[in-house]
Amino acid sequence: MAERTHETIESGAPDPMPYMHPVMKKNYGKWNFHSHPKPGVLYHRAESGDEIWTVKAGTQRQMDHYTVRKLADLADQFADGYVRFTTRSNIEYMVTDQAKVEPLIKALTDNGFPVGGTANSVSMVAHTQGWLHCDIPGTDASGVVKALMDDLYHDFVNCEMPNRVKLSTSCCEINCGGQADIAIIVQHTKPPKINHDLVANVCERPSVVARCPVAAIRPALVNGKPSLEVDEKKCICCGACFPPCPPMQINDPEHSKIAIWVGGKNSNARSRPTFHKLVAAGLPNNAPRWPEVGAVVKTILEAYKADGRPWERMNDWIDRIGWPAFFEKTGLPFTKYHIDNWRGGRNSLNASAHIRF
Amino acid sequence: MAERTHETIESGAPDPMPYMHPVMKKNYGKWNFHSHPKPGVLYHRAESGDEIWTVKAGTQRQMDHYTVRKLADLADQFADGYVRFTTRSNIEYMVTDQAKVEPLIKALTDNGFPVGGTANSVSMVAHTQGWLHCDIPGTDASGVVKALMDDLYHDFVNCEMPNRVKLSTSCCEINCGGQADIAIIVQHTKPPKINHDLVANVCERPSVVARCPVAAIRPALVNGKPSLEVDEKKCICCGACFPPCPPMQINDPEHSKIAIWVGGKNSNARSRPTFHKLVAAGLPNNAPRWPEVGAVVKTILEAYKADGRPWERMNDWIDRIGWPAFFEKTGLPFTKYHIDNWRGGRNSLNASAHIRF
Amino acid sequence: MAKQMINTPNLDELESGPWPSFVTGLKRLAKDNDMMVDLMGQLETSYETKFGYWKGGTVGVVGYGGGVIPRFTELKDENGKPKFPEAAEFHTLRIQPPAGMHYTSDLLRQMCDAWLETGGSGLIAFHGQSGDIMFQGIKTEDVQRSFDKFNEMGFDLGGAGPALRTSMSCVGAARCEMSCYDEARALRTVINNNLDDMHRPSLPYKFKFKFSGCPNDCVNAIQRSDMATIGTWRDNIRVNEGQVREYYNAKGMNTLVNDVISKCPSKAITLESAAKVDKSNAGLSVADLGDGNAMCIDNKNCVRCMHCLNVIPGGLLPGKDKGVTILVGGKGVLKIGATMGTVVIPFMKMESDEDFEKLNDLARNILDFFAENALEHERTGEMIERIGLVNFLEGLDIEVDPNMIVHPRTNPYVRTDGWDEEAEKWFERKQAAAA
Amino acid sequence: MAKQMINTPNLDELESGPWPSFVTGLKRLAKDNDMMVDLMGQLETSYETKFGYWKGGTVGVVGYGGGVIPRFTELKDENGKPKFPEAAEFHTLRIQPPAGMHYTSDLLRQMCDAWLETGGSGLIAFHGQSGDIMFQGIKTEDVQRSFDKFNEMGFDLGGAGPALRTSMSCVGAARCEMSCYDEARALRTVINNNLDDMHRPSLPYKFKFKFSGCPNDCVNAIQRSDMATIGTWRDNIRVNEGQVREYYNAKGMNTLVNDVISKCPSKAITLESAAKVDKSNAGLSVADLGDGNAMCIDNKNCVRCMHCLNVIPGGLLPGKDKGVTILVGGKGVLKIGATMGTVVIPFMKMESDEDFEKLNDLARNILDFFAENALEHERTGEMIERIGLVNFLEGLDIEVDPNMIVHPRTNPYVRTDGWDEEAEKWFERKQAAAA
Ligand code: SRM
Ligand code: SRM
Ligand code: SRM
Ligand code: SRM
Ligand code: SF4
Ligand code: SF4
Ligand code: SF4
Ligand code: SF4
Ligand code: SF4
Ligand code: SF4
Ligand code: SF4
Ligand code: SF4
Repeated sequence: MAERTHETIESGAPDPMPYMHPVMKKNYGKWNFHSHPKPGVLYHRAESGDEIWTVKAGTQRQMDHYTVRKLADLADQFADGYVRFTTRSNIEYMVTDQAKVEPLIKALTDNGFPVGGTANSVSMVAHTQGWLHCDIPGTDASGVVKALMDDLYHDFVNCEMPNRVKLSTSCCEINCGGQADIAIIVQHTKPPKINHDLVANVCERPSVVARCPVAAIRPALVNGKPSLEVDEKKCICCGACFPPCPPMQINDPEHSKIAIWVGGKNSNARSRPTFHKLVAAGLPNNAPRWPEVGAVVKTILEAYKADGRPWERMNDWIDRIGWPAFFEKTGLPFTKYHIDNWRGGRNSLNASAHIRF
Repeated sequence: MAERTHETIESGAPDPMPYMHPVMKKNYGKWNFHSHPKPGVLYHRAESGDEIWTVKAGTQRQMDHYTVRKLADLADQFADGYVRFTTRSNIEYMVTDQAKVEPLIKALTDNGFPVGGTANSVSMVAHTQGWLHCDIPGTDASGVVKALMDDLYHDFVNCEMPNRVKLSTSCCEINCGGQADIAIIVQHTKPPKINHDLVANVCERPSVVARCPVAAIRPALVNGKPSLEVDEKKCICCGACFPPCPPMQINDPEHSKIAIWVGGKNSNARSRPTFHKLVAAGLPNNAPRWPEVGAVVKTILEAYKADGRPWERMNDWIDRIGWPAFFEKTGLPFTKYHIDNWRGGRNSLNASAHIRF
Repeated sequence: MAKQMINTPNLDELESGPWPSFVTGLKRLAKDNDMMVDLMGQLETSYETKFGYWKGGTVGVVGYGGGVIPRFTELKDENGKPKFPEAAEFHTLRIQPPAGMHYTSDLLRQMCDAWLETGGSGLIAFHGQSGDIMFQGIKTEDVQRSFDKFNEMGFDLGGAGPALRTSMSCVGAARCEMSCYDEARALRTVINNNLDDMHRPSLPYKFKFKFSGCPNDCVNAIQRSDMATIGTWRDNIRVNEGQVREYYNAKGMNTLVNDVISKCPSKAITLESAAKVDKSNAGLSVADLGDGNAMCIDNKNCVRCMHCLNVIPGGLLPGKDKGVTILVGGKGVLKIGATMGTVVIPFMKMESDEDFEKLNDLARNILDFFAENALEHERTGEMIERIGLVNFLEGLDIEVDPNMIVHPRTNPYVRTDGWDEEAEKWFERKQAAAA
Repeated sequence: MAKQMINTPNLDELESGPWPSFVTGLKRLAKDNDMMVDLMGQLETSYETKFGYWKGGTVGVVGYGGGVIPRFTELKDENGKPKFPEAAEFHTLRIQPPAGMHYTSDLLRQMCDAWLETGGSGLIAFHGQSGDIMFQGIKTEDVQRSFDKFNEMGFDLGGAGPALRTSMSCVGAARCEMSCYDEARALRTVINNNLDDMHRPSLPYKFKFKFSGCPNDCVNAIQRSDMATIGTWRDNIRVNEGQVREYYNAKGMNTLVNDVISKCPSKAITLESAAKVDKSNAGLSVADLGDGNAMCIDNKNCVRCMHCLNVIPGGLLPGKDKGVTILVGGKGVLKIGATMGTVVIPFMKMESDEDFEKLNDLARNILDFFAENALEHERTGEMIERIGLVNFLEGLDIEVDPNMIVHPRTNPYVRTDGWDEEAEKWFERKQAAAA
């Protein structure tokens, strides 16, 4: 390492004010109206009467610097040189001159950035790392998201859903992608295969044992060496032992499958926030385009689009029609795996005579 | 024992038909209308056009045979000789001649049987055994119920509540009285006092150990004799060890207190069935009339009566106004004990920003 | 038979007030019954000391292992002699009533007579919380003859201990338009075919059946029984338009909206312009209100909660395709907290002899599964909590159904390598049902 | 700098279709960057074998214990040599963005320059799920100078490992009429006063703060953070009648009823005849609709869910007595299943300097409590599950409040001998509040 000339300043999270559009800065905390003029465009008005139009576009998140520079150039050309990114890796351009909205949309579109993701569209998928960078992934992330967004392009650039749709994907069961209206998550189906030669050197055995949610791991001597042993009857194939102990290989090209979950919601609007629920599993990890996953996601979205009432999020829709109807309308099979057997699972059993026929 | 002349017939649950009012028998399964002409009176009409009036009266449940005979005589005088008892120990007289309704009401009332308990009244308290017969009671049952029903008499013979009100009392935490709109239940507040001299002879130690929900009991040698020991830090004073091991005395004149629970509901009407919730505790076991208990029950009923909307059961009312308002309107204190710390207690925490101010 | 009455200042307090007084009743009995004199003595002591003084024991009748609740006094003097010797034994006979708790006046009097004749105290409770008539207060030596007397009259002991318990059914078909099946028949079918498990306790713990004619659940089956049988229907709510209009005309639009429409838990009821009602929708129950409005019920979305039927009795009635929902696992507070039963059979017809036979088989299978799989002192609710609902269903050969859950699992903690086979089962069932 | 491109038939499939392709981006970079050539080689291999090939390690910058995610290849030939040597090290720098993720075009370009100048791959992710800018692809030897460069520009590393993590706040006050406090200030107050816990990981496990301006929770704070700060208000919903009428005139009565009134979770909104509105009720927000009807919101019963404000933006606005609700314990799926945060502070003003100071103190106290009481690899949600919410509150000297629960306990499994004292505390607080 070359000699350092700089001494670290622990500056933390930077002040956004120097980077914020002046109209947003001026009216900070003083907005009082918004509307959705068209897909991909937001309109906000401040108490002062100041107005701002936001044009929102999708990106690939994992961007080469050429793409970033292109986005910066567009900001200079159309939007006073300011942008922001949303919590879902969409980029937002703020313009104070309504006349610039359409040219900006055109420029973004011409440059391959889909304009949309606002209001009742399907926004960008919450993104994780996958084979590109993570040390434990069962599948890719950027690739899955690209394939999905190609499929869902129409619903990104249009606002035809009953309410916002938030998707996430996660390349292992840890689920860095989070709770979502539809979540696509790796689901392993076989216990880890242990490379006993490596365990002693690589893994801190007590802490691995402690990580297992079902206490299926115990220390053992294998071929005379200290290693670990998994009770395969107990193991639920969650993969939690793999990060602290890479010799406990959980990933498998065949048996690491993909599961689909629906109805997660973080917002407090109407119903309380709620977790997503398992609806489909056993889908193959079919790189490079995961067509089986896309097909199920589209089926669910179509049913929701056709049947949901205005302002019903995915979970609100299902709450209204009931789970039997969800499985009927999507044609997805209902299996014993849908019935929770984890701690507290009793809370999800139907403890009433409320039944739809 | 004298010599038996009879050989047991395992006859089981008797056929009700021989004891059923002929009009009920005739129209069995073919009723199609009911109404509530006045408190204590039901009107039912069958598809055939047959009509029947039911007059309902309260009893002390634990009845001397003179009382039973009196009730039987009234049946002969006014109701063709048929009666039934409800799930809450009220007696019902069925009459086919409307003209008999008022005389019957008068006769019942004159004989000290309050006519009421129908529709939106406070019905008879679900009753248990208490000091009269149970081997583990912390308080009485018949006495508590008598004192309460004296207090609630007006609301038994009138129908002024938003919906039916179902009460229960239980003389120990086991709660034979069941879930109720308002439940009055013994709540012990100190760990059992162990008579170590008796344990070895009386208690099967492993099964006592197994009964404790928090694993607070362990076998121990005390004064050289096999006995049991309670970890008082863990013990939640539930008393579950007392029935299988009477030397583990849980009852205490001072420390066995009374708690009040609200919002239990077994019916599926509107909301799903739900358990009652703790709202007050620490009330003294103040025989012979438990005035402190009656006062709290009345306070709750008054708040419900004043604020509940038609058809709202206790739980529906509280669901609508929220628990903060419940504590406000009743003036009952909210304490740390209301916050569930039992298994799965997390489900009762407010995992949302839904808050009433 | 002329023991002096004991001073009972505490109990006396319970003679005042408008509600019928059990103390007055006890005193009436005590006049010519020494056992009751002493019983009052012990009870008064309890009121003073705030302690109970009974302990259990073993008392029964020939051939039976349960049904009598034995009580021996523990209130003794320094020499170990009972302070109230006449009530030193004060057992209870649990007798099963006619299903639905119907009585003639004669039967009531005969029961009083039988009780007194055979040494009973004269105290009777109609009824215990499980549904027994409780004849309270008899000495060990009199138990057998008292039982024999009742048995001769056609009555039998109920349950106690780790056994099948006495059951309850609501008044139901006898006098209620909500009733969806013959509750009394169901009760008697299930109970009377399993009496061995009632009379000779050898289950892991108690087991209760309860029968309600509709989801109003007037016997609290869902919470207080291991297997709850609750009436319901599959087709459309029946509408008696005249009756609905009568309600509407009497109460008005506001009340209809506030009390009926907006209280439907699944928003299955809507108010429509009568002219615009979708007549092609076979799943719609419609009541034309006569003023251009119509109340419509979307039966696909109705969860059979009963509320609207309750508010407009006779105007809205259960459908004609009736049957029952069966829920398993309700119980009291020991040792995991109270539980509700949960759905294991969403719907089962309950009309023909075969239907009742099927119910009987199911009940027997559940009892057998419980007997074989529950730990000692474990209720069905706890057993299911421990082994998981799916294992319970598989043990009984019952297929999974989304009506068994409120929502699918929210955690990935499950091994799903049999997914495809399980999915196949579903598709086959769907196909079979469609065919 | 002119390594030959590797054949990537699988990745090439991801260049078609309308969505921007990261593969096209990678290829663009690979043209003059050997690391990216080899990165594509490894990634293509993963696509073929369906295996990942990274392992972690220890790479950092002077003085910090976290903030860099080290990646070393495990894809090696028979001799243990990396198959794609130029990408054998491919670390990520996690850099904290300006709160709210605002950028000037210049800043973006400067960041690209800095990244390239200091040996970075040219690949940047805006942003990671926790909110970091992720500069992805750098060798160990370049990490320090790359960081130094960013640090000179005013940027700092984010969190990794058992540490305080990078935070996120919604756009909020900058452009949203729902915003109830200065989210960016709150974020910077809390994060920048606790940087030691971010840069020198020594907590039991990760700890995340997130800040949403209102209960719409646009940063998923409730589920994805250990301490969620969510804006709310205590007084009445503000009504801009003109704006409400504009909505009403455009959409009509049916839509008002179906989309607004009947979707209010606590039925706090009613439609009234304008003439009959109870003007004496200070807790009522009223919008006269101009046609004899009025929409009324009973603010005592409004749970601040945001729904009606969302449907009629500008017409209904948060009140003026604004502040935050604080929830603790949200986290992902390990090891007890995902959890939501639960309310520990129902309301706290967030306007004055002192208010922000109080927030800062609370955050610090919670971090300290977590550091002292959590087990290794235990998140706050798990810790609270283990010790109970009440112990957590007592440790922090926070008083209990019924807004912390959905309902009181349903089981008697608690020792209540301190009832009177606890009740006394409540009465004292109530009295103090009333005084
Ligand atoms: C830009 C962004 C905040 C940011 O700081 O980056 C944002 C901005 C707005 N959100 Fe959001 N939300 C943003 C992420 C979210 C999220 C988090 C997420 O995407 O994972 C949620 C929670 C989702 C969930 O429940 O899991 C979220 C739940 C909402 C809701 C509640 C929707 C509902 O009914 O459940 C509203 C209200 C509404 O739709 O009017 C809302 C409303 C809005 C409004 C209308 C607020 C306003 O008045 O400006 C903004 C409109 C943006 C649009 O594109 O339509 N925003 N919003 C985020 C855009 C993400 C994206 O690019 O898609
Ligand atoms: C007689 C009895 C059944 C029996 O076999 O003995 C009975 C009879 C009727 N019940 Fe019941 N219920 C009886 C116990 C119950 C119970 C169980 C209990 O009391 O513990 C419940 C469940 C309570 C709970 O949720 O915990 C019960 C919940 C209902 C409901 C649902 C109320 C609700 O809105 O939640 C209705 C519907 C209604 O009120 O119209 C109902 C309706 C009725 C009707 C109107 C049914 C009918 O059409 O005849 C009967 C009116 C009786 C009356 O007195 O107003 N009955 N009913 C029971 C009388 C008990 C008593 O003396 O008070
Ligand atoms: C007599 C009765 C109360 C009454 O006065 O009505 C009663 C009385 C007793 N119950 Fe009960 N239970 C009675 C109905 C109930 C009910 C209600 C029901 O059956 O619908 C329940 C709640 C439902 C349930 O089954 O869980 C009930 C839940 C219990 C429990 C807790 C069971 C549990 O799993 O949580 C016990 C404790 C035990 O069995 O170990 C219990 C135990 C007892 C014992 C045997 C106490 C003991 O362990 O020694 C009591 C005998 C009292 C006596 O001297 O007669 N009793 N018990 C009821 C039975 C009368 C009858 O046969 O009709
Ligand atoms: C990079 C990122 C995904 C992404 O592409 O955006 C990510 C990537 C990883 N996460 Fe994550 N998590 C990322 C946001 C999240 C989130 C979302 C959030 O922060 O809002 C969650 C859910 C919320 C939460 O905190 O629970 C999340 C829950 C986890 C967990 C599960 C924690 C739990 O308590 O359940 C782990 C496992 C662990 O920490 O042991 C984990 C672990 C990991 C590790 C470190 C895998 C490991 O254990 O080796 C991944 C490193 C990948 C890499 O090579 O960079 N990651 N992780 C996100 C961080 C980027 C950033 O700094 O901005
Ligand atoms: S979801 Fe799993 S594999 Fe994907 S980035 Fe997160 S920890 Fe890595
Ligand atoms: S995969 Fe999960 S359940 Fe199986 S051994 Fe590893 S940690 Fe335990
Ligand atoms: S509640 Fe307890 S004390 Fe009362 S009868 Fe039941 S078991 Fe006995
Ligand atoms: S009272 Fe309950 S908690 Fe305490 S030792 Fe006995 S069984 Fe255990
Ligand atoms: S449960 Fe239903 S059928 Fe039975 S009495 Fe009650 S309302 Fe009637
Ligand atoms: S019975 Fe059906 S339609 Fe009627 S209120 Fe209940 S769910 Fe609604
Ligand atoms: S959380 Fe609320 S304040 Fe923040 S951006 Fe979303 S809607 Fe606006
Ligand atoms: S913000 Fe309040 S009034 Fe509006 S819908 Fe939500 S709870 Fe109802």
